[in-house]
Amino acid sequence: MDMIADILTGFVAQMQKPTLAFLIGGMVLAACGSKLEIPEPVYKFIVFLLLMKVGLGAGISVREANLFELAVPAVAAAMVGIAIVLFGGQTLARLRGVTQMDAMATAGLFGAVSASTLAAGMAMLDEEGIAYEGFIGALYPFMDIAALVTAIVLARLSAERKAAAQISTQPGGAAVLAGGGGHGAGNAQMVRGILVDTFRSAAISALLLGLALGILARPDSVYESFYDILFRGLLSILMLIMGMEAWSRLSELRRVAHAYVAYGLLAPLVHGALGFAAGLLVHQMTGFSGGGVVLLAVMAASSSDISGPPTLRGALPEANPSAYVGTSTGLGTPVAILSIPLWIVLADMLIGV
Amino acid sequence: MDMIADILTGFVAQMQKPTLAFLIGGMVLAACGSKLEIPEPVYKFIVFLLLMKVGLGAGISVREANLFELAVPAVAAAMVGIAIVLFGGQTLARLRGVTQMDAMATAGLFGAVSASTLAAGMAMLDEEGIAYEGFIGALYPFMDIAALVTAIVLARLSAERKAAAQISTQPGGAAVLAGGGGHGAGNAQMVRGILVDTFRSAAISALLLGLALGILARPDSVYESFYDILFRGLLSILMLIMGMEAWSRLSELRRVAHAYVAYGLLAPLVHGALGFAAGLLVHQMTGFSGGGVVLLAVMAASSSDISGPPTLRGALPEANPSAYVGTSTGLGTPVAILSIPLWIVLADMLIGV
Amino acid sequence: MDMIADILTGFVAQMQKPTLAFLIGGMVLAACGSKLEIPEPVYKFIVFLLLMKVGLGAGISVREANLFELAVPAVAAAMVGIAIVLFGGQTLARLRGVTQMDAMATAGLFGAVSASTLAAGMAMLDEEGIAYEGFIGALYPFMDIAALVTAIVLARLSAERKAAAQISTQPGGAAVLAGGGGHGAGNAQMVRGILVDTFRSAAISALLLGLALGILARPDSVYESFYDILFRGLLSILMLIMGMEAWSRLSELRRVAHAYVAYGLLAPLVHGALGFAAGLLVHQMTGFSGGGVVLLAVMAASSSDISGPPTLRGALPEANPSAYVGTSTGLGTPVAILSIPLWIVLADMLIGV
Amino acid sequence: MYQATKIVIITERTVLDGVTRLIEQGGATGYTHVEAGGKGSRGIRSANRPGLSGVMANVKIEAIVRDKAKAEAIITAVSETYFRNYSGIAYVEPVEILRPHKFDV
Amino acid sequence: MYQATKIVIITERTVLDGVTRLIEQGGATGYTHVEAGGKGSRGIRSANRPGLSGVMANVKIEAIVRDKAKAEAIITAVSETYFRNYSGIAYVEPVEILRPHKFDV
Amino acid sequence: MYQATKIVIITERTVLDGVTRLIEQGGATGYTHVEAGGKGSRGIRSANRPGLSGVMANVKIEAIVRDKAKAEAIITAVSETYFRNYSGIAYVEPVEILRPHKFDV
Ligand SMILES: Nc1ncnc2c1ncn2[C@@H]1O[C@H](COP(=O)(O)O)[C@@H](O)[C@H]1O
Ligand SMILES: Nc1ncnc2c1ncn2[C@@H]1O[C@H](COP(=O)(O)O)[C@@H](O)[C@H]1O
Ligand SMILES: Nc1ncnc2c1ncn2[C@@H]1O[C@H](COP(=O)(O)O)[C@@H](O)[C@H]1O
Ligand code: NA
Ligand code: NA
Ligand code: NA
Repeated sequence: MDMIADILTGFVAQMQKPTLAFLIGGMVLAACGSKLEIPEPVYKFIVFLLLMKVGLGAGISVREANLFELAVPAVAAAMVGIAIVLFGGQTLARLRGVTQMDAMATAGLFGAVSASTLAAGMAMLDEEGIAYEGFIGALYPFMDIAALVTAIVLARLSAERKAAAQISTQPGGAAVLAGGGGHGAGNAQMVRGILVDTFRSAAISALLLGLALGILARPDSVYESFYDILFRGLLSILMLIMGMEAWSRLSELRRVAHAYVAYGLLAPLVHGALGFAAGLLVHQMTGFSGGGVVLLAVMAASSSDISGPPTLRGALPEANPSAYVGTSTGLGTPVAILSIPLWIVLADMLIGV
Repeated sequence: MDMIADILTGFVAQMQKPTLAFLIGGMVLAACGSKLEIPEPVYKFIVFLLLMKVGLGAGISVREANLFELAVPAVAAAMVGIAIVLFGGQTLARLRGVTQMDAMATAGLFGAVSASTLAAGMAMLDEEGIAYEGFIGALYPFMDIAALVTAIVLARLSAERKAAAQISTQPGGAAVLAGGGGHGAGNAQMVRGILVDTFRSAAISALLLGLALGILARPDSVYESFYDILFRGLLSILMLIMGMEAWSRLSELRRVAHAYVAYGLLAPLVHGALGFAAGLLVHQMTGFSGGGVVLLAVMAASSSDISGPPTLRGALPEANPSAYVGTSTGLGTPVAILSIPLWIVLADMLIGV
Repeated sequence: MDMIADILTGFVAQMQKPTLAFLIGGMVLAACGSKLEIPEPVYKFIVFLLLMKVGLGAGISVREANLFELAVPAVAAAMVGIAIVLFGGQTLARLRGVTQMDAMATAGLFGAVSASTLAAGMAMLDEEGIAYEGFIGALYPFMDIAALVTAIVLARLSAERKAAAQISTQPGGAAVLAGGGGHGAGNAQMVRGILVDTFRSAAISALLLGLALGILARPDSVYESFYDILFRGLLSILMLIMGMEAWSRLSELRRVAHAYVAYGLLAPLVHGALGFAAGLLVHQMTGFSGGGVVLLAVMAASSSDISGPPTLRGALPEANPSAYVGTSTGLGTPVAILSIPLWIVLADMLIGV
Repeated sequence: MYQATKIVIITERTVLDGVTRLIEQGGATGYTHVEAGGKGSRGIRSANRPGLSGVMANVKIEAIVRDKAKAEAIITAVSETYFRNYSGIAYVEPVEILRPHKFDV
Repeated sequence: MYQATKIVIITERTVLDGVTRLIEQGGATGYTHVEAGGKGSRGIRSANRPGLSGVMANVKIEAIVRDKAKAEAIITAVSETYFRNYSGIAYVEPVEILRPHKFDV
Repeated sequence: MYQATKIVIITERTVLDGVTRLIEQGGATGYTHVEAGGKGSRGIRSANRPGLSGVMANVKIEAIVRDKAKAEAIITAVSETYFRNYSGIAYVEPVEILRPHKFDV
């Protein structure tokens, strides 16, 4: 009982923290039909600045980190990304009204990572004065890319299997693949194509740029005097946008199966728990901090909102974007952000932060 | 004589203050035909940040304010907004070449409030080190909404009276109402529709969001480390934009009656005096600060530049936007901003600041 | 040998400095095909803020500067601008595949000044703690305008001479001048038209606005608390954009003569040396600082990237923009930025900084 | 290829929602709109610098309907509802489409 | 003035590159595109608020070709390649051009 | 419905003012323009990423005139004045309008 009371008290106090309050504020605005708009170029720029801040910060820390302390959580992050996709693809595809293709696309998006949610997690740890490894941002691409590649490869393979089955039964049929072209030219080449696309996406390339500059150049002064200073304020605006966006995407879900609503509400919690468990393991092995465990859970709970959707739209054109974008942006992201305090309280209780 | 000299000296010194200097700089640039442009998305974002700063600041202060100290100036603000519309509608509609509809739309815009002008007033008081009530921003919606609703309701009622008169004299005529539809369905419903529209407008909803977050959440740290810090700099850019905009809207006035020029030049001073007087009254009743009196005058003198025009365009389609937008943006706003020092000097002389 | 080693060591260390590292990062991103984009409105706003910072800073300093110390480098800057155009027009026009018109347009762009490159120079001097005259930004328009006007006048005159020759040999031919119109109406008027166009261009008018406000108003507090603070961070983003832009413009050069590649690579160094020499002269005459000499070299080495191209496109429509924009943005600008450390090392060796 | 009619309406951005409602009520299966600037009897309007309030921006709206009579009914309705108080023009063009079912209600 | 045919394709912005490749392969000498919003069978899409990811934005692509058969071949190819999985419409219009050589490959 | 002619000009954004001046001089009562990207003989131009200087952006300008001869005169004038040195295309299309007085000077 005490534990639940503790969690509840902590939770309520967290809702007043700027990060969550701005998210909720955005949802309320959209629900009231407000005409407030943050222009798209401004939104893109804010996301870019946050990604650079996360990347630069991680890069600067990586310089001093030792390889083992880095490699273990990186492997764990990739594993969690893959596990989410395997598990999500299985569960979701079994539910009524969900095609195999749509299930994999949705699971891919939920396995991938949202930079905004991760940034919100960092800001909330900072507010609480909880320490975490500086290099945490460097784990982002491992989980993100692993999840997207797994989802796309599995979806394409199953589509090819289905097409092959149809060809053998319906003589004369042709397996036409829209758009991308050449997906049949060998799995290695397919994986290579997906990897190239993912690395070129706006979010991953901004993060990797920040990482590279942090490691190779000496951006410490501009990082501290600009990126880090603007971080909290820009994040508050981003939370507002995500709240408005979530509300307006919810309506997309009316046109798809109910299964998506259940998945969008529960998956962030299940995935977060998986990430949390992986974090505890890493904590045992390398002394990974409590804050680090929280952020691994936050990454796992989050679903990609910027780079994931266009990557999936290009690679899995048969999947319905209303289903996966609606589930992820409309439900997954707000649930993931609102559950950040949960992981903080949990980590505090289990290993202290 | 001494008093006039004092006012003049104060005035000249004020022109060198960044806020006014950037406004004048913008007008000079536009007059010289400069191709400098601040992109629209950037402009919208700056306005949003200023509104949030005003709203958050007010919300944080409201938490500690007592109800009476808040309610008295709020009622005064609403009264001033209504008085400006009643008086302005009367005066302007009598002048040559001004229709009843255009008169009400223009008076509505001048009764409403400009966030930029209010922010300029705050910045100038800050520069002078003059204190004002933190909750002042919370008065904005009272004056703004009271003025817009009064203007629209009066204009619609008079249009309906006219239409009714025509129908009774010209049998067979039909009173077609463009756009909105259903304005005839009872006044209560009409007022409700206008209120909903006004609350949903970008400016009012950003301000109310800031207010709500300031009151209900704990945004103090992000307010101080971001919104408040960027305030002065962003305001300087906004003043530049308003100066350029004022100059380029002036040309619209060439196509409308001379009466608008007179109104645009004099109304801000008359309205400001009205607001000042109301402020003095509140000062007597609740000990409202001299800075607060100045800001009430500034709000009254200002005319709405962002949310007002589209609200009026939607609710009063028969009114000519060149007339009301030209008068307000081209003349009203620069005059209101340039006269801020006047209220400061006056307040200093009359009640000390 | 020691000198070369010194230069090399200094050079390598400089590449790690944020300014250059972000430029190189941008080029690498574009080369990898990254889809990262900084939206155009954001880019325009960043350039505006940098120009205001340079202008305001110069204006504030000009207030205290004495006329002689200001006039000598201003004359030198204008002379350097003119010399670059005369020399460049001669050299380039002689090379294979380069028309007289294209040569003058390209030389005009390289004679003109890039605000971003100048800002990068200032940031790098700041990083090194090297002092320079605060009014340096005021020299920008002298070099920039002198170069553009010289290039356009010479190109127009030579085009008219050619047209006149054709008319006298081909009776019946008509000298049609596209667009601008009235170029034949006397050289004085032509120069006046070009000057007006240049002063109205976005970059020059933002810089002059900053200068005027710095001299006439009292923007010191907003300069320090906003423009100056954001300077370094915004510059880092601008360098990223310029790097991406440079790479993507390089491809334009494939369609024009090889001569442009040679010019784009070498001209910044030759022009920088010319500016450096002029700076040394000014140093002898007025005690101009070592940092000032460096910045004169940087301005000379730079080529205009914002206002120059549209001005030239309007005034010299016959010139091929792929040639001059490609050469300047694709090669000239990155070479000029990357060679900034060279001038710092040189100045340190020759006169101490 | 099948005959169809394209309706084009250029008007103030503030009435975009109202106009598209009329288009849908008129039986079109969809519509497309782009931001526009322009000049007409009521002066210059701009998509890029619509003034601080956005009241001076234009939008160009297009809809394809199979039936020409329907097209005329829609632009007549738009004209009557909006063009007395809002600036704007409307016209129709013949087009040929590939997949007629896309445009049948 | 010379007869020619204008192809118009309105589809998801994410496939702009693929569609223009088909247009060029089909023998057009160029194309023009503008950002667009709209509504069709797959719901509202917007150029201004395409959602955080941009997946919900439209683009309108036009290309002029001299030969009507070529035009039909291009929009048929675009339809077959994209319109099963991506939302979009395509149509052609007759136009008259001034400088025919601009549109000959 | 009344017959009229729509002129379309796609060219460099830098000459928008000059082209619209020719359109007005040619007797059109108005015009509409939208930002555009595209590709032609002079390479790719983009409305969104026109390069730092904006020199590489396109604009699409439309004007409706009642008289076809007038339309041809306008695009001939635009072609002759600009298309030697600036990239661009121009064409005309037949349209039907509702309120003919809007298009009479
Ligand atoms: N003749 C025309 N050709 C093309 N567009 C026009 C024409 N006349 C008006 N327009 C467009 O319609 C808008 C409103 O026109 P108006 O109602 O005449 O002010 C203008 O801003 C233009 O965008
Ligand atoms: N009848 C129509 N008229 C004009 N544009 C349409 C029409 N139907 C669809 N569109 C456009 O094509 C896009 C895709 O349509 P759809 O594939 O039906 O979702 C829509 O977003 C609209 O921009
Ligand atoms: N065949 C075409 N169809 C449609 N638009 C074209 C075509 N050719 C050229 N354009 C447009 O006209 C612009 C200039 O063309 P150009 O002068 O050939 O470089 C291009 O950027 C395109 O936007
Ligand atoms: Na995840
Ligand atoms: Na007012
Ligand atoms: Na130069």
